[in-house]
Amino acid sequence: MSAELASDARSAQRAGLTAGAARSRLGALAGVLPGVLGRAALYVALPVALLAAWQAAFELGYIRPILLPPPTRVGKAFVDLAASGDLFRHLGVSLLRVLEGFAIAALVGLPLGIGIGLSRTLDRLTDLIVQLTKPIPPIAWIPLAILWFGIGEAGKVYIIFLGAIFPILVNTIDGIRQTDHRHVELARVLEVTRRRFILQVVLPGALPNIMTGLRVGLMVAWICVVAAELIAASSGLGYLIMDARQMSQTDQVLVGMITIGAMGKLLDVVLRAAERRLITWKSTFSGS
Amino acid sequence: MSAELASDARSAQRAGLTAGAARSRLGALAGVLPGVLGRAALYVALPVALLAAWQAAFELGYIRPILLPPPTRVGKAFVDLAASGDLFRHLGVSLLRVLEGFAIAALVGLPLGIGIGLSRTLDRLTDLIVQLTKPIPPIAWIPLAILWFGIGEAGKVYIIFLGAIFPILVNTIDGIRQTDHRHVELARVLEVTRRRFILQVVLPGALPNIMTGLRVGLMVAWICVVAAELIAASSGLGYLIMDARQMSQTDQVLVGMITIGAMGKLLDVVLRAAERRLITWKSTFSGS
Amino acid sequence: MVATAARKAGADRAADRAASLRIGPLSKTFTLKTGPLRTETVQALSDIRLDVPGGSFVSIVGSSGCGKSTLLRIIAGLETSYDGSVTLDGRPIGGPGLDRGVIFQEHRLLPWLTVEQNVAFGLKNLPRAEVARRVREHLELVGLEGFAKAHPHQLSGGMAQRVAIARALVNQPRVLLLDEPFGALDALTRIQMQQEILRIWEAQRTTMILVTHDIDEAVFLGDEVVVMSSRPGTIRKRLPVGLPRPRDRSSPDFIALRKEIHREFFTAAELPFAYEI
Amino acid sequence: MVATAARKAGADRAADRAASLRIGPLSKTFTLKTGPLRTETVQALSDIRLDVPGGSFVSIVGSSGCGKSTLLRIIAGLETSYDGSVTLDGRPIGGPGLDRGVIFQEHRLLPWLTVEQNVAFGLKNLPRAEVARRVREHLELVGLEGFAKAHPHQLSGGMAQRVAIARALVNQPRVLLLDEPFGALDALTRIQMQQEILRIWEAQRTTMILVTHDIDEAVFLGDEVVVMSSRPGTIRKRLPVGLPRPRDRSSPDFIALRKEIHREFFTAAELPFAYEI
Amino acid sequence: DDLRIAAQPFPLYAPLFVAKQKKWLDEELAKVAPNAAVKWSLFPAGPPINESFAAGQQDVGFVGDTPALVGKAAGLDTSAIALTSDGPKSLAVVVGGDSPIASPKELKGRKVAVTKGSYAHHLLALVLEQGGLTLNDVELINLPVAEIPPAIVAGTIDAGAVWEPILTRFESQKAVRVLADGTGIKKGLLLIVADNGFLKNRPEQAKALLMAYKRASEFITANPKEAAELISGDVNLAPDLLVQVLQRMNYDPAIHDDDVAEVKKTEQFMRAHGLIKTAVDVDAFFNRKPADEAGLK
Ligand SMILES: Nc1ncnc2c1ncn2[C@@H]1O[C@H](COP(=O)(O)OP(=O)(O)OP(=O)(O)O)[C@@H](O)[C@H]1O
Ligand SMILES: Nc1ncnc2c1ncn2[C@@H]1O[C@H](COP(=O)(O)OP(=O)(O)OP(=O)(O)O)[C@@H](O)[C@H]1O
Ligand SMILES: [Mg+2]
Ligand SMILES: [Mg+2]
Repeated sequence: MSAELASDARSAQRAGLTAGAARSRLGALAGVLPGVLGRAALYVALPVALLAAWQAAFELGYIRPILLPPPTRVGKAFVDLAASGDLFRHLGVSLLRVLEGFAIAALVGLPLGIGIGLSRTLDRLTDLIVQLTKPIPPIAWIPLAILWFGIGEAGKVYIIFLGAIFPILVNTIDGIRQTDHRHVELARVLEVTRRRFILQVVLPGALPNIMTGLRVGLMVAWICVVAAELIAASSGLGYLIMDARQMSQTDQVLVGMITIGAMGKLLDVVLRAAERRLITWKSTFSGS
Repeated sequence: MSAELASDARSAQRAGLTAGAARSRLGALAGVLPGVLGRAALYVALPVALLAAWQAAFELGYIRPILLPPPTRVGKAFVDLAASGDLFRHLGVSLLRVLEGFAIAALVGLPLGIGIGLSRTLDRLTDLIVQLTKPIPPIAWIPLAILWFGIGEAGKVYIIFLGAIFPILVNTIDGIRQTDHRHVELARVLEVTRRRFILQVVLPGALPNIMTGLRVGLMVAWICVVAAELIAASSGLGYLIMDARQMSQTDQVLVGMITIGAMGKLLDVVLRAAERRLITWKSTFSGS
Repeated sequence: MVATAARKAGADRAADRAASLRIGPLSKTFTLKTGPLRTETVQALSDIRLDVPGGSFVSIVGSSGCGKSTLLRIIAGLETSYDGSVTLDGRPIGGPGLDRGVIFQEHRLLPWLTVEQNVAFGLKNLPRAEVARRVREHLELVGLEGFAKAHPHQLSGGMAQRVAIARALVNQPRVLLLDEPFGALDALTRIQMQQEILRIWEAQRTTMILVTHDIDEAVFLGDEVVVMSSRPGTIRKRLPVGLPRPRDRSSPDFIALRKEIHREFFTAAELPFAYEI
Repeated sequence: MVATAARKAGADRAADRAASLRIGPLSKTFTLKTGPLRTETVQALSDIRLDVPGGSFVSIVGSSGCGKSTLLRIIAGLETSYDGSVTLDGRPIGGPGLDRGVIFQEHRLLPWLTVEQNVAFGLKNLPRAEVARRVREHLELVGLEGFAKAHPHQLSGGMAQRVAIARALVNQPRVLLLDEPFGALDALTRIQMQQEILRIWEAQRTTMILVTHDIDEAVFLGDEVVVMSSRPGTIRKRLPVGLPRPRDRSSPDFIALRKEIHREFFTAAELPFAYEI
Repeated sequence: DDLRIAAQPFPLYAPLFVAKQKKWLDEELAKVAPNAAVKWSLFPAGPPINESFAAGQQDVGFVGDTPALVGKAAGLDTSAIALTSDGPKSLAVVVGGDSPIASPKELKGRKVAVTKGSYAHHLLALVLEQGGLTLNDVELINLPVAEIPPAIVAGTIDAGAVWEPILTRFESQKAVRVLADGTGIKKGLLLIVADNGFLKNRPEQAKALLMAYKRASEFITANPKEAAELISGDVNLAPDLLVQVLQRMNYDPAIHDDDVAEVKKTEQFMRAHGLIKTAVDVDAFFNRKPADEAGLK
């Protein structure tokens, strides 16, 4: 069948039609299907190769399972944890914390970032505090988090919030600073309201940066989940990892890591889809 | 003297000159000096207010010094640690680790990000691995870091590297994806070399995003310093914090936090200065 | 004289709107990097003096880079560091304002807004229905009623420029600064737009300052044509156009005036070739 | 005839460079969002057929939005999804290439490069000194030798356009696609640039396709003037310009041809006003 | 008021989890304070428990003797009211399974890992002392306890001081070998500490807790297998391994004089090594009243 289509394509070209015309006719069938498969193969190629190498290293005796259990064993631990329902409990708990911390970070970070980006005064006022707080490791915040928020959920969410807010803030500010000055001039000439200036000039232009900030913020939120769940947690993926580590159950540590990775990827996909929905007015360059 | 200048300004205006002319004549003296002082005041206002509130809360007995010692005591711990030279030793060690990890992250992340941004194939090939690895907390990497790199500096630098690379990568990729398609078309029409396309079309356009990525990457590098220094460290700010925490010496924890904050701010200033040097061709919007 | 009468009649209700502009002496320099460490100053405008009575129509022609856009930007309030004075109705210009509309040399449409949103961008404090009505009216005026929902990247160059024209007109400013507004339009559309601008000018007594490269256009529209020359940008000549409106482009007076401006324009350079209009 | 002879003489060494273009039948549609869920198709080009012999000069005029830029983009190889065929020297166009130079409707300068870097942008495999020489030469050609180190945001609209012209010329392409290259230039500069383009065309036997809104320019430069009409974009008329070069813009033949094109152009619309050239 | 308990999910505190699972703690509490419930918080280590105490969020904590002393020295108003467990065999200095090192003497100049400030830190000092060495004679490496055995297996370090359940897990796989444990030199005490305000206002709750704890510890001694099944989930350790760990421990909560003496020794060690800056009066730190009231002996 594929040969048939190919010959069809060739004859179309002989008939003097351009690639453009031929493609539009046959594309729906001939081009797309193998393309999708090829893309999917490309997509999983590297992870699969890594897994295979890892398993092979184990089979050949290069790594001792006590140090790094083989994928099969990690897979088994995964299945066990999933079957007992524990994995989903941990996942659910951490997901909630991450989403809460991230949501608060977005709700604070976006307006604050917009404010700082637009106002030199607010920028000067907050710069020192923001810059000083930004690089402080989440674990160092634990004592203060316990003091201020107690050992309930609030303290954990606070740690995650702290991790997520700064990437959002920095990207938002930098995005706003990149606003095309020609558009700013236009807005000044038309004396548009502050509200319209923000909603129709500044934000749409900064949107790609803001989305980058949200995605990096989400990543850092997950990064902080272990630190957060050092505070009196008895469930959550961070807890699972640390607990398994205390017990030297490396297979469970890896299950925790991979689950966090998968969740991160999933949420990233969601954010990217949101970005595509929001930015329809641009024919972006997407590599070749 | 200021009154004199002001009256000068007024008479200049009376003479029918515009604000523009008056400003350019007097700006050098009248406008600048109080402005600088005002800006500096604005700059430190919030931190000073916070410190004052903190000390007051202590004096009024609202916070127990075990958990949150007052600024005076933190200041004393700071002076003690600085006087003994320990603080600078810790700082030097951590700074080196952070800079190493960050530099490697930049050296790997920038070319990789450019490659992924430009090539759909490379993007597909690496996406899953990158996205899965991205959100994994640095602490969870410790066992693998020890396994792969031992307990020397390499393992610690690896943890910091892992923290720093993803913000750099994500921002670089997203920056490149934002390349103006009109410029891409121009490059295609002129069939410029790949090298020139990258150096003169893609990179300058993505530079603001890349700088944002570097700054966020540096922030996350610092965030990871505690996790990194859980690996067989006997010095470093992360070690200082964890050690002091172990011994319930909250004043030293705070000294460590503030020192990291100050270092982060300092390096951020350096990166921003670099950015200003690199991007001279643009009249950016910098708030009002 | 006929024109003036007709205009006065049509502009009764808008009589109080007319804004007069007094420019000068006005100079403006830019600094330009010419080498690794060398900078040079470019004298963009030098000793410009120009009075624009309220409700009049001034055309400005001049060679590329002679400072026309800079002058408009100063009037618009976008450039504030210059030497000299510019006053609007006697008050110095402090910054941009809705009383002065600008059609920039490039279209400056916001790429994320649709055509109708771009036109509505500067409208405020109006009920939705009124906004919609005005936008529709102005899109019709520029012949783009079918493209209300399109985004700027889906427009041709001339279409984008027409949207920008609609955006500037919809606000009914007292002073309209037009920087080569019809540069990307074909001959036919251009003439239609010229007619529309004239109609609006007569109906609303808008003070118009038009920068154009088309001498024919300058004469057809202006009460006065200002010829600028460059390095530094100065006013070379001011030519009043004493022709009644509607003007006939093929009338001998019109052609004579056009020729005079051409000559004025062209003697600056020693032309290596013969050019006859 | 005189022109052809002169040209042949001047173009001996470049004789083999001439590239011929065969377009058609060619159609192109865009889809356009017209409502929340509604899309509409815009027929940008419909059944376009055009042969451009190697080394000839074709001018295209047509109303705003009739598909001129789209046609140039297809020839340039930037639009590849269309129905029909476009061949260059008998080979279908697969993508952009250095054999075809483009002057875009907007200048498309890279804001981070200086003027000279922008001009040198497309030059490759040349020694540095040669690059510098060519860039200098072409900056002189467009009259911007003083602005070599300036950045695009420091240029006026017309200056930016001239840099874009220099950038396209410096590569000496076999086919040059010019999309309103002189739109932002004043009358004088415009005429100088027209002369330069003619000189290059004669010296290098470049195949030229020029989109312009200036009918005078179309007649002055073209071997043939193609008039397009819109919705859908079609070729309305092809008018050969049988005048010898250098052409005299005030000669009766020239004026007659210009009038004919005007008529051709204007009868499409029912003009609500009288227009005489 | 609720009884707020800060604990760590390790088998060292097994009776607490048995009492929880068997609902004995709830039973005892119901007798003295019908309206009070137990509020559990689990922490991965001692320091955050101290932090939580400092924030006034806990009544009773289950911690090692070192964190307890650290907290007291830092100014927490706490007392030790009972032992949670002790087990000289529950902490040990280990070397690789096939390491040539046979005695503490041979650790001289080797890379030895310990979690700084943990009670195994003290053990290491004592073990070295047996071989005529001090902490300065080895290359001391500060590592979280969970990373020590893998680092030994990977050959990055030569020895390390660890405790349960890591010890049993790696020893049972012959990945590490015990060079010396606490037998005769350190009992490996873990304490129940309580806030003094709590002890003053709600002594009956402290008593109830100790009663339940005692009952659970006796149950473990009698039925280690059953106990292991019961709390396997709480401490995240497979029952078969857990049984081994439980049998190494002694879960007698009663305070003996030699326990106080051992804590004194620990206090001296910590002060000598700068792990605490101010001295702790160990005799005064122990408050035996609740234990006496609960009838522990
Ligand atoms: N990317 C696009 N998406 C949708 N429609 C488009 C797109 N590009 C062009 N068009 C439409 O195609 C038609 C022709 O556009 P084109 O740019 O070729 O016009 P043009 O003849 O160059 O006009 P002008 O003289 O104003 O530049 C227009 O109606 C325009 O709206
Ligand atoms: N931001 C700037 N920095 C430096 N020089 C500038 C700047 N803007 C304009 N200039 C210079 O000022 C001069 C006048 O520019 P302007 O844009 O006013 O010209 P113009 O008359 O509008 O020309 P055109 O008809 O080509 O648009 C030019 O020489 C230009 O290089
Ligand atoms: Mg201009
Ligand atoms: Mg066009």
